[in-house]
Amino acid sequence: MRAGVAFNRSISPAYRHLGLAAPGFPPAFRAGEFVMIRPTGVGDPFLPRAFSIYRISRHGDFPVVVEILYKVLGKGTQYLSRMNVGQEIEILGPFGKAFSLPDGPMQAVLVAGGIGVPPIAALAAQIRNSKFESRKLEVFVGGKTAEDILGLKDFEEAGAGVHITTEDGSLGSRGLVTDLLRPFLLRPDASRLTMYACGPPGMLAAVARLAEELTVPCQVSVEANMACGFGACMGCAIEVRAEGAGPSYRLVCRDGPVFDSREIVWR
Amino acid sequence: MRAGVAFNRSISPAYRHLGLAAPGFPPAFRAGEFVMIRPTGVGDPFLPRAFSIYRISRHGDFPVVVEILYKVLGKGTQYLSRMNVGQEIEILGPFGKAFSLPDGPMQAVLVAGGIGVPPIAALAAQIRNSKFESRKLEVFVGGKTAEDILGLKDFEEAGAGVHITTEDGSLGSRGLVTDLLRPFLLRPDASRLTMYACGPPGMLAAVARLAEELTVPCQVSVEANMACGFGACMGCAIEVRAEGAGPSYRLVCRDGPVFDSREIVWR
Amino acid sequence: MRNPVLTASGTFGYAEEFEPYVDLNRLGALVVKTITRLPRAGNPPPRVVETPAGMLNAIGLQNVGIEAFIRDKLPYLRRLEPPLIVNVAGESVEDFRDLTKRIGDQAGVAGIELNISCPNVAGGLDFSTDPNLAYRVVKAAREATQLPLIPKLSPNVTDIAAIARAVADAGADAVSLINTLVGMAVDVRTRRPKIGNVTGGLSGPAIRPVAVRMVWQVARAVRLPVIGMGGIVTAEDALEFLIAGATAVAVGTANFLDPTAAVKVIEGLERYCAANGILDIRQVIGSLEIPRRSDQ
Amino acid sequence: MRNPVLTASGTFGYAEEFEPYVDLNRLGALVVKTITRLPRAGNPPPRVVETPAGMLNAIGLQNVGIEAFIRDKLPYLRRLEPPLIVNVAGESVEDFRDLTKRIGDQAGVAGIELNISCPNVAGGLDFSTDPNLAYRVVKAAREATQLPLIPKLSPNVTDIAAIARAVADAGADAVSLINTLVGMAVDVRTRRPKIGNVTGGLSGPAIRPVAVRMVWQVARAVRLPVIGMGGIVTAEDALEFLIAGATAVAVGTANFLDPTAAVKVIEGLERYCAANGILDIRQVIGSLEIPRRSDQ
Ligand SMILES: Cc1cc2nc3c(=O)[nH]c(=O)nc-3n(C[C@H](O)[C@H](O)[C@H](O)COP(=O)(O)OP(=O)(O)OC[C@H]3O[C@@H](n4cnc5c(N)ncnc54)[C@H](O)[C@@H]3O)c2cc1C
Ligand SMILES: Cc1cc2nc3c(=O)[nH]c(=O)nc-3n(C[C@H](O)[C@H](O)[C@H](O)COP(=O)(O)OP(=O)(O)OC[C@H]3O[C@@H](n4cnc5c(N)ncnc54)[C@H](O)[C@@H]3O)c2cc1C
Ligand SMILES: Cc1cc2nc3c(=O)[nH]c(=O)nc-3n(C[C@H](O)[C@H](O)[C@H](O)COP(=O)(O)O)c2cc1C
Ligand SMILES: Cc1cc2nc3c(=O)[nH]c(=O)nc-3n(C[C@H](O)[C@H](O)[C@H](O)COP(=O)(O)O)c2cc1C
Ligand code: FES
Ligand code: FES
Repeated sequence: MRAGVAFNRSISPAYRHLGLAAPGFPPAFRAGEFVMIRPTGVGDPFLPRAFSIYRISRHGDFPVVVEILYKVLGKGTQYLSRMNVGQEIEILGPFGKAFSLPDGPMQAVLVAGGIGVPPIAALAAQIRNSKFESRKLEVFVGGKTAEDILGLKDFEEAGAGVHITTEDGSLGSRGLVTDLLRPFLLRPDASRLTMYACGPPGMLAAVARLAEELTVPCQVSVEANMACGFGACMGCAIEVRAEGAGPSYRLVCRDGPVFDSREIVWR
Repeated sequence: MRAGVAFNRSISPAYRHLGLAAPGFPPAFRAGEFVMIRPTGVGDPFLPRAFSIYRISRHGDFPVVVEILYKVLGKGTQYLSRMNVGQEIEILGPFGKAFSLPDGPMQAVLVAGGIGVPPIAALAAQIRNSKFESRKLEVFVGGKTAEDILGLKDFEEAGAGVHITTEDGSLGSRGLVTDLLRPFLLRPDASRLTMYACGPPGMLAAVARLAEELTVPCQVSVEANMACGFGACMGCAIEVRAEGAGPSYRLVCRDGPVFDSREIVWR
Repeated sequence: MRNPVLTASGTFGYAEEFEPYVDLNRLGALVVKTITRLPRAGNPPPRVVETPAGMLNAIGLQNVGIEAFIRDKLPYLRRLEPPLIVNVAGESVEDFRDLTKRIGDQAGVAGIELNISCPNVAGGLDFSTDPNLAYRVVKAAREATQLPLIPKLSPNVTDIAAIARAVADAGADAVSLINTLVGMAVDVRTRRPKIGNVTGGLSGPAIRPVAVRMVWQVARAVRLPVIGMGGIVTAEDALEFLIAGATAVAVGTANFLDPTAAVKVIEGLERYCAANGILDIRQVIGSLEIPRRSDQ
Repeated sequence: MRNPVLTASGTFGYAEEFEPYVDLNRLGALVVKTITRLPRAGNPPPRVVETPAGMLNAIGLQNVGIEAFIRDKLPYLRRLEPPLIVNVAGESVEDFRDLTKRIGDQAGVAGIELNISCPNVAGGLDFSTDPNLAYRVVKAAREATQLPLIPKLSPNVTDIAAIARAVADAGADAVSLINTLVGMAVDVRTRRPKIGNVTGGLSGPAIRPVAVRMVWQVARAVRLPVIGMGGIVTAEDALEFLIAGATAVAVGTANFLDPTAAVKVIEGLERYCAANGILDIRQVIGSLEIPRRSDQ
């Protein structure tokens, strides 16, 4: 569907916040769902790129603005970074399986690394806005440097306890998220927690190992190269544990991007 | 060379006027020379497009602004039409063999059809600005409708007699440029005139026939598909008259785009 | 067929994935993802990667296998209006024969596309790169069914017309082409192939010139209808194939960019006909005009 | 060679066209436009047309012929520092032998590229699509010169490794690949081919995945150095070829977009080496790492 750029602003040297006015887009979403975005026509980049929905809002005259946070890396995000207000773009979605929340009180531990923040920030907001007042929220955010730490305002607004690590120590404590996460999880009631994580593959694998070791239920949102986003190309396979000979795959776009961390074969 | 869009404005429903600030570009040019323009990087369109230099000016803070007039048709010109002020683009040139003027007084008959106007308008300005005060100028401009008639102001400023035809009669007389050109050329001193023409192939062929019939010297600026613009690809061949067996070709970008009309094999 | 626009196998799932986005009944025919005898898990990731104006894929024919297809997918597909063309791939001549027989016996199957050219499974390519093997596969399938048989040809060959003639001789009712070109891309940071399977199949607009050329060659070499595909995104792209001699076209990779791509092609063809006073799109087929030159 | 970046034949004219824009002495080697025995006028226009991320060309080997080349072009080329590789094409085995002999006897020629794969002249393709013919051409040329001989291979074949082995057996010193893929495009307004010659050669980034794959296959099939080309625009593109096994690369179509493209590739390779602690770019050659999977 054709959408127009409502805003596209820098939020740190490498990260940007894009709002796409998409009148026909469903105004509600669940954290973990994503959209596919590409130039109109046959463009360059050729394939659409997946972006987690960060927020859907009203903005000025636009009833439905789909918001994403993105890091300027390669072709697709460089293209996005050059878009001006009013220019047009194609957006499809929402796609994917969202994070699932228990139907009751809970104690959630959110873990986000780098550009894994958007769905986790959306999840924090979703938990805060739910009818269960007693839900508790701790957030662990990690990144290379202070500039890679996004979403702090969102987490505060959600009333979460926030734990920050950066690899260079420029914000929070120096190290990896798991350095703070492990001591936090070493508690008798660990199995009553639920972890939700999104971030780079290395971080997710470490979090999944920790979850397994300490038997904390853990949902992870993973990435894969995607061509379509809606189950048509079978390109976004991820290996999952299965009995029987030979590997078994599931589709990140349709069966995920959120999986139980124990399902995945981590490499 | 990297250039920035200084302005990019609509001058009629289908035509636009683009100014490219290109500091290192040679500030002088001769009418008939052209530039090659393309997106930065590996873009879409992939190949550069040729555009006649309409003018080179100072504009605001920019010492050298290369100006072109273009008609929004396919990929390349649609791309151009979406460029905003300040955005970057690649420009190479100037290329090609310009119109040649006699070194003395002259009576020039300029013929332009549709998007053939830019080099002809440049030529009119060049003739006006030359040291020979006695140079005389008649211009025949044709197009499908009134909207396709460009450059009238330029021709007036050059002190030219202007003769307009449109196919639908919405401006000037109804018909083709050659309908007015033929009676004009039917004069005893015709061979003392020099014709300069640029426009669609059909028009050029008709003008060339007329020139041959009435033995009026005639220079035409022709088009061809181009990949490079500077003689490297040998893609822009045009068939020329030659003795001997088999066809003979010249390169529009290097040997042209301006040719003596008698050189070309018109089809 | 109400119009000459099909979906290319492997790019339209089993159609149901597209139901939320598009009126499936507007399509000329449905061609579904390749089915094999046994279920296949597919290749290790990464399976897809973008390339200039195209993509590489090495899905590895992931599919549920023929029995699950007949049980779980066919009932849905049968209910749709467009003719259903089932695409099958075997690992041997006998495999192709058995698959053809099994699928040909099902109600609601209008035709069988023989994928003798999948580049992403060991041996998959060979059937379509050798005229003799191609002949044997099609011949065996021919003896197993009365349904229209449509071998799908590989572009990774020296002489596509020779392969087309071989399958025509073997009794094919039509041919479809092109499958993907074998390609490869390298991640210069990790120095690893960007595709788990090392090589993959190149598709998308990048390959359209190769596809149009091969369709033109095949349409002149055999009397069979040709289903042309390779890089079709717009009606204009489809027209290139039809003018070059294709009787129908299939939309592939473009479905990923826009699930309504095939329907947009259909609408664009209708507009082209209306604008050019063409009463039946079939008048366009093979209408390529090659200017003669006195001097050539 | 001071660096592994060459210019692809037919995309760099006779070098002099580029002098205004680029310091020619920075190039690894110069490969000039194909020369034939007699002058050739070339094909009727249109000769080039844009395609998605690429272009089609059918220049038809327009050139001044070998004698005029030796007389008018060679003196200039000889004065340049980079080694000069002259590209020749014949219409017969004997032609190739004679051309090789004549050009090999000239001072200032460092190597000869045998264009056995030009798709745009009648018969031009055949030498490179048949291993036997390819063998005979190279063998005949081999007997005519001591200079390095570099046959240029066509991608329009079923088995590129077989052709590479044939020319290796015949005594080639290196191979270069790929030449263009045969393609076609149709103007749907006029219903005519967009190229005067009907079909043309597809080049540019669109074909890079095919080129990288073939270079990888050939580098594993023969012990000869491989000069890789096809769609190289940036240093990253060049690195894909080097990592896949190319000893050197050539920049082709990109020269048309930017006459400094080859020099930019050279500079980019230098930056890549510096950034990754690589002392000699040759360390990159063939460094492709294929992850092993326990389960594959
Ligand atoms: C379900 C899902 C949700 C996602 N959500 C988000 C999101 O919310 N925000 C977001 O920014 N991204 C998100 N991504 C990733 C996104 O889809 C793109 O892969 C990413 O933005 C890079 O795209 P690109 O076109 O800029 O890079 P490409 O050109 O596609 O590059 C391909 C790969 O190379 C890496 N890469 C490219 N250039 C560089 C470089 N210079 N240095 C290091 N690595 C490089 C990229 O990380 C990428 O993985 C998500 C992906 C998935 C699957
Ligand atoms: C020496 C020279 C000077 C030139 N000077 C100028 C100039 O000053 N101004 C200018 O505008 N152009 C000029 N041109 C033409 C220009 O280079 C482009 O060919 C033209 O702008 C169309 O490019 P495009 O990318 O928009 O169309 P493309 O996508 O390249 O289309 C290719 C061809 O199809 C035609 N075409 C495309 N779309 C349509 C359509 N919808 N309807 C009808 N025809 C269509 C175009 O005319 C073009 O010839 C010049 C060309 C040459 C060789
Ligand atoms: C992701 C993907 C999966 C494909 N799977 C199949 C398949 O299972 N069977 C088949 O015959 N062709 C398959 N193809 C090939 C397409 O049907 C088509 O022949 C090819 O992609 C060229 O068309 P396109 O450029 O429009 O995609 C696949 C193509 C892609 C891109
Ligand atoms: C316009 C043009 C002309 C070419 N002429 C020749 C030629 O004369 N001889 C030759 O061996 N290859 C010729 N080639 C092929 C190139 O050398 C190269 O093999 C091919 O274009 C792939 O590389 P690229 O994608 O970087 O252009 C030509 C290519 C183009 C685009
Ligand atoms: S991205 Fe296409 S199936 Fe998941
Ligand atoms: S455009 Fe390349 S030689 Fe003229």
